[in-house]
Amino acid sequence: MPLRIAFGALPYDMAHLLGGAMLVLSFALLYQRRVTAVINIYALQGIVLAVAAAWQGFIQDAPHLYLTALLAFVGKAVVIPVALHRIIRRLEIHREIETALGIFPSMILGVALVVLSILVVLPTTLQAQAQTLTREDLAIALSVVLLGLLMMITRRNALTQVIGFMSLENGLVLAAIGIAGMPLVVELSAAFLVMVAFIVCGVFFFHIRERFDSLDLHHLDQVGETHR
Amino acid sequence: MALPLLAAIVVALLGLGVVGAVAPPRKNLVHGGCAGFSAVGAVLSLGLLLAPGAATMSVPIGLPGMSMHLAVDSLSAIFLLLLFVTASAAAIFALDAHGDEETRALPFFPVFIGAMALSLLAADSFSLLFGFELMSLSSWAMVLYRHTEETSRDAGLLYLGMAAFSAACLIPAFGLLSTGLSGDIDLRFAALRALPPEGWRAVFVLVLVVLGAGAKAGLVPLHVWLPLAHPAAPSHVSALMSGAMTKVALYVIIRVLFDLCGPAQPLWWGFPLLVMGAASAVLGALRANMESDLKSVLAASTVENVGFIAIGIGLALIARGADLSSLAALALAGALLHALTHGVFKTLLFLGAGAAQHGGGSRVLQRLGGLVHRMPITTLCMIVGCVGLAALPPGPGFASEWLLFQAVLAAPRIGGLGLQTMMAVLAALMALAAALGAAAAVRLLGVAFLGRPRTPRVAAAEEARAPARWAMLGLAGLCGVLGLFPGLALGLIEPALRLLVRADLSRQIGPLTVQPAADMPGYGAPMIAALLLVAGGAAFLAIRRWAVPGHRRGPAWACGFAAPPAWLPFGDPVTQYGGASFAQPLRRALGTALLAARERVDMPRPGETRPARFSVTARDPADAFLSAPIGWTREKLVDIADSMQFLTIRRLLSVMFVVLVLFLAVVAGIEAS
Amino acid sequence: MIFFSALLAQLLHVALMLAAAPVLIGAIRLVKARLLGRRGPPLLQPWRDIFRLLRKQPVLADGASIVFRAAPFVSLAATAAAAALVPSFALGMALGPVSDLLVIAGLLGLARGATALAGMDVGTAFGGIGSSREMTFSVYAEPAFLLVIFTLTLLAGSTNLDVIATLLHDGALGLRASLGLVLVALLTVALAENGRIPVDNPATHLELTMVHEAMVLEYSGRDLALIEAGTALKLLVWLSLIAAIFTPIGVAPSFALLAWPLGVASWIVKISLLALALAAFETSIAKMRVFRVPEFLGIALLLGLLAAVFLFVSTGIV
Amino acid sequence: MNLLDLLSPAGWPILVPFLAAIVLALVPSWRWGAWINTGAATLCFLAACQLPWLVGPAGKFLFVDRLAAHFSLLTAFVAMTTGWFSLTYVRAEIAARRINRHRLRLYHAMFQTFVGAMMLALLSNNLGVTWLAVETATIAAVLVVGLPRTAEAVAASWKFFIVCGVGIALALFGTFVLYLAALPALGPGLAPMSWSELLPAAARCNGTVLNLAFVFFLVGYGTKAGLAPLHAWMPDAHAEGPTPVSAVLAGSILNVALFVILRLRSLMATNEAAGGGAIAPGPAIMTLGLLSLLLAAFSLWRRRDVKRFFAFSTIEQSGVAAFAFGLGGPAATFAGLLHMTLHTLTKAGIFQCIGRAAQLKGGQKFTDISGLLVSHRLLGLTLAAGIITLAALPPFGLFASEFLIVIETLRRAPLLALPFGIGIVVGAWALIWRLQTLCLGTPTQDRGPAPSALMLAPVWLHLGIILFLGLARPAPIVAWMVAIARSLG
Repeated sequence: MPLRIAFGALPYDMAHLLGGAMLVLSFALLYQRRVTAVINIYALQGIVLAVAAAWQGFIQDAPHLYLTALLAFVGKAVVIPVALHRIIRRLEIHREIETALGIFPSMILGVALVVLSILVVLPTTLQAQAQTLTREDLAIALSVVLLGLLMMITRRNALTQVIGFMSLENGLVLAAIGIAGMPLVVELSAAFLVMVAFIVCGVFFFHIRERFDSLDLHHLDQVGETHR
Repeated sequence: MALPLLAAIVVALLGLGVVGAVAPPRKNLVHGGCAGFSAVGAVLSLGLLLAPGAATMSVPIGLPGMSMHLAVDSLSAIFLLLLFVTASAAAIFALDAHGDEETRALPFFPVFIGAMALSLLAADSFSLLFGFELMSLSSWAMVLYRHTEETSRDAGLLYLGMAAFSAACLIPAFGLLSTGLSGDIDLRFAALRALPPEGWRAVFVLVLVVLGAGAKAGLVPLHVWLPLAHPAAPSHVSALMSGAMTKVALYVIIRVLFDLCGPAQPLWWGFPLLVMGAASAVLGALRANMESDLKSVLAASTVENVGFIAIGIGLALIARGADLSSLAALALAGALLHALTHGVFKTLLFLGAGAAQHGGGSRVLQRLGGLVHRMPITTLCMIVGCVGLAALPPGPGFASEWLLFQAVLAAPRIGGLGLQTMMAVLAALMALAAALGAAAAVRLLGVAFLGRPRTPRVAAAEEARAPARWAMLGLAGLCGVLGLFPGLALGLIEPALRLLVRADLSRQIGPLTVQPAADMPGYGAPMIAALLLVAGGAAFLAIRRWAVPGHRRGPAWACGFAAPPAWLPFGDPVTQYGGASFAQPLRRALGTALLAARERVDMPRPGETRPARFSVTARDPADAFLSAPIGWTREKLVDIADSMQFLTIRRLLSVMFVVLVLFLAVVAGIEAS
Repeated sequence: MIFFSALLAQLLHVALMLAAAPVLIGAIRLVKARLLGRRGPPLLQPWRDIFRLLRKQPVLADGASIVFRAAPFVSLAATAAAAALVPSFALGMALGPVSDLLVIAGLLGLARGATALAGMDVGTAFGGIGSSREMTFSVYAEPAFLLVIFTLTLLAGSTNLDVIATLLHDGALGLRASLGLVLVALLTVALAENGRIPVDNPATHLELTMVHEAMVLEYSGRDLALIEAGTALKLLVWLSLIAAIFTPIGVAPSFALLAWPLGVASWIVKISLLALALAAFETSIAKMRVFRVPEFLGIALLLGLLAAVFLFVSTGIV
Repeated sequence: MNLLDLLSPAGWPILVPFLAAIVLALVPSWRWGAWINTGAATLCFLAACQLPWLVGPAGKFLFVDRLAAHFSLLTAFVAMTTGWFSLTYVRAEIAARRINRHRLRLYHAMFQTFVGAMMLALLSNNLGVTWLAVETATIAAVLVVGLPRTAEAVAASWKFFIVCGVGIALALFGTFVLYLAALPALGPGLAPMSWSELLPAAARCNGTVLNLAFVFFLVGYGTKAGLAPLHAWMPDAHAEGPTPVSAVLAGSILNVALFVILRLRSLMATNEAAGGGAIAPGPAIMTLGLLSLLLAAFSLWRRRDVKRFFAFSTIEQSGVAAFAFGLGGPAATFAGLLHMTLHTLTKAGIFQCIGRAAQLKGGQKFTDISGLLVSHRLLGLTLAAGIITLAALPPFGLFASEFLIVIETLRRAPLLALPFGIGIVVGAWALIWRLQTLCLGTPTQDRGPAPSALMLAPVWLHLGIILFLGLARPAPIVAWMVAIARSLG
């Protein structure tokens, strides 16, 4: 059974802090203009997520969350960032990020989204008999999800869009680990990671340099395909 | 007993459709079967009319959890009779059908008849609409029998679009009728009757039924498809489409407005039909004078006649709302009688047009002429039909229009200066339409069947063969009976009037006279016919007795034109009046205003060798004010819908994002409130 | 007894109509000639013409069909039937119960239709012109005529001419403004229907201006006799109609045999006066262009409508 | 979680395709592969045939209620006929050198994976597993759609992947929230994620949290169901992929998504009725349904590509079904269910016809295909019958379902009948227009093999079933569907 957690108690404060860090990092992702910096911040977010998962595993006494933490750390803090850096080098992608919406407006929009998340989540979960921690955690997770989605639609570079998607996924994992007693977290997060990996592969395979839609398919011809 | 047999006939007809689809097509089997089954059906429905009574049955198919309910009463029996009589004539005519193209219509013809019978037999809304839509679908397939021609395809598309529109109006109309019921859906008419609609629900039912069934019947302004689609089908099918199918739509109007909606509906219910009917009558008749295609003329005149029937229905609704059941009966009797007679003579005319098309090789008025010499029987039948078209006494159409006029003339009794003035205008419009109809009939006969042949093909036309001839002669005889003894037909209609408006007309209807009221002199068709016969006979005998016998032949007076060249043995065919020239005075006076008709003459300058050309363009007002805006609006909406496609991934995600945020905001809003 | 007197009146009426029709034409021609300062043909000249024509073999045009040959009979028969229904000197004749105004209009329409078809049958331009114009004029005339019927029906409660005439004769309806309007409308319609000036010129010899004459241009011999008789009869029908409705003085009930002579005399006087008026009107006015005719008849239509509205306003049935 | 459930008879329809996928990944010969594929699909259907008799208490892993059995049976049936269709289709594609024979291995394996994943999504008792299965199906479909390796196909599959990826992410978030909502009622553990536990406990769930979950489910699975305005990926994916997959895609993947939405709807509705605080789910579903219907109906008019055209018609019909589900009540749910079932069968048949026609004429643009009725009577007739069905004209069954939906609309939300009617008419008109251009007129030149009667037999089977269901409704089937509708409320 989970511990009783309340304000001022260390477990709560710690979890709260880690969630807040995730949110701040999401804003940082939204704020950054340089691709490499974005990747690094994403890696940082992955590390924070791993720590949060581990901490939740500790306070909920749920050992499978350690596995989630490990998965998050290896996948999101190490493998994917490294892969992305390589892609940048290989494909000679522009280092500057092209935005569809200016940085400042997107920050304002981001703040609005956070407010919306809080307005939606906190009242709806009022009577859920859920712990305050879960509710706060869910609000933060929803913010991270929405910010990730915002990043996907306000950035024009494919790579930043991918990172937006992955940060969205971080929000999902954050939500999952925050809900006490949630089963299947490992399986689901692992499955989702597969999807993320597919997308990263796709970016690499299709030589997507600028936008998601700008697939470079010339090399497909060389495979020896008869083209219609 | 009759009802199960009728149901069996429907099933048998649908089965014949399958036979028709089997290759190689068994043409005579299908058409013969149609004729036979229809004849049996006609006898059965006649029996039902002579010994009135209601019967119901249910068949365990149809909507899930509900059976298909069938019933027949004196109203549906009238229309069944009309349907089966015209269908058997059309089927007999089609025994003589030629060519591969006609066989394309083969599987659909029996289905068409069966579907019409089904919608007439239906006793629940689903069965009715099932039959109605099946009817549209099967006739659509036949409209497309020459689908390699683009005009034919366009007509088919417009036709089915309108059919879809009808369905989209009628299904909600029946839905509204059944919404008053609590609990499970009960679509049976008996249940609908028990709870007639009131208030706005009733208004919507009225609007939807008038639009939905009116579109199928070809009421202005929803008639645009009719002069295109009816002529496009093979002639025996056009005959049924004009003769029977439009009547099925009118049957739906009568069934819903008089029967299912109950008697407690307000007076103004009749006005929409009245206005649409008057517009249809005038516009249809005018168009019948302008069309250049034999079958289009007939189709346009169908619009006119449907208008007359709608006027009768509307007037009956008004009278019923004013509690004048005898007046309502008069108007409805006129409408039903006109439906019957128009069904018969229009079928005859279309069959005749088909024979002319086959014999003369064209159905364009300007390429026919002088068929009377080579096709005397067809011409005779056409003349009989045209007497009906022109509503001249003692022809078939006169009695019904006379009844309608009587109803209009009696309607001012209802009171209210507005209504009275409206009736006066209505009477004038009806007279205008009737006179236009007469002009159209003369034009049709005069240009296509009289005069000199305009092409060598027409000059060598062949008379229709035996089965077709018999079909036409039979219908012509029926026209004669309907014209001479309208009282008999009204006797068949009378039980329906008792059912619908609870009025007893039996004292006003006799075999010899038809009276607008029991103690008033009326129209004695046999008497008039006898009078004509006596006068004509006397003249004939006088001539035989006193005048010189025999005659001589000589060339017609051509006002000093040069003699035609030798290779034109019948004279230059274009020096006679054609369809466009006949209509010219009307086109100039009424056509420019109502149909936006424009004449253009391309006269070469002296010395140029090209021929002078004269062209006429016309546009139906419904085209300009209804179809065009609809098309335009649709294009705009399609533009909008199209802009939602081919989005980039980012845009697509933005849409998702917006939807998500909107939903979340709604949830937040709900929680906050 | 009543029936037999009604039958007798009917027979006498038909005979009278048939005999008088050509005389009427002769009278109009005579008056017109006199008004123009000519001596003019004798009164019975139309009858002579008819007999002369009956003795002549017709020359049929090459393309003429059975329709062409049958049309004169149909046309004459329809007109004669109409003539039998319109009362002249007596009311309540044998055919009174079926003398419906709509039927009369229909019968005249039948006659018109038959002639128009005959005009198209030969296949010449003139026949076509005539038929086309004749049918066109009828399109404008019919609504006006129907409004006249409408007003009369409102007054009498029936479309039966016999009933209407009886009511008017009995003075049950009194004098009304509507009736005046109706009279003008009816006169206009009658002019158009009979092809009189200003709508058509019965005496024209220029094909392009012909309407009715163009239609029957190809007729000759005994066929022409029938046509001429029919035309004359039609004029008489219209004049009798006007007389029966608007001047109901002196008309005898059919059962009162003794009043018949007075009825006949008053009828002759009425028709003569109408013929005189017609002749005077025709000599004082010119034929109008074909495309002006719609306006001319449109006025009749409006008058008819006005009459109906007046009636609604004036009577208590509002 | 007990994976051994899969070995029980109810698990066979899931197991068969997955095993077949593994086998197919190993078999190098494409001819063998095609046969194995067909056989496995048939076997899967046979295994699914027993599902109606397995309805009963839920296992830990699988949950076979009537709804799931119905959808599975339908999916398996379409998969089977599509498998038959695929057999000859790939042969022709290989002959026309449109597809690389080495890729067929991937194609067949992914075909079966796709089918298996869908069956798993339908039969699983666990929301998480359902989600997982949908994700697997998505990935499998993406791989197959991109298979022709044309620029358009790859672009379409990429778009498909990204958009559905985001959609599925949102669905996952919804799953978490749903768990949270059910937590107070069922306590921690697997129970709050099991359909079989959730549905009876609906009234005790936290309604307000359910609302939140519902939003994410609707947007997430709504994307997969092709509901407007989340639909734009769908026409591309349907148009560019190999036709057998289009057929299965069109017929089934959207059903799976609608299935989940439907389950959640009844959860919400129960909770709302019990005063648990949930909002009525109907209006939102109806809005999306109506929007899809209208947008798709108008979009139909400008399409030049046949498959894309029918993809839009799928969106339209999906909208109609969603609209009916949104209306609520047993009658509307029944109508929606009937509509969806019949539409799935129709659309699969139509795509098979179109696949044949495209092979025959060497292109899938409307300008390539014309006059089928003249040149290939059988194919033309079959296609015409299919399109007439789709336009909801009698005698086929869709007329009955749309009829019922309209009637129910008037009883429950009369004002919505107007836009609904407009959408239906505009859509049906466009369908008929295209029917005329495809089947009538002057035939275009043939550039490929004509289908034999045997090849069209699966389509007839579909049409026969639709006709049968449209006219004579056998009492057991009606009772079966009524029971489903009742259980859904």
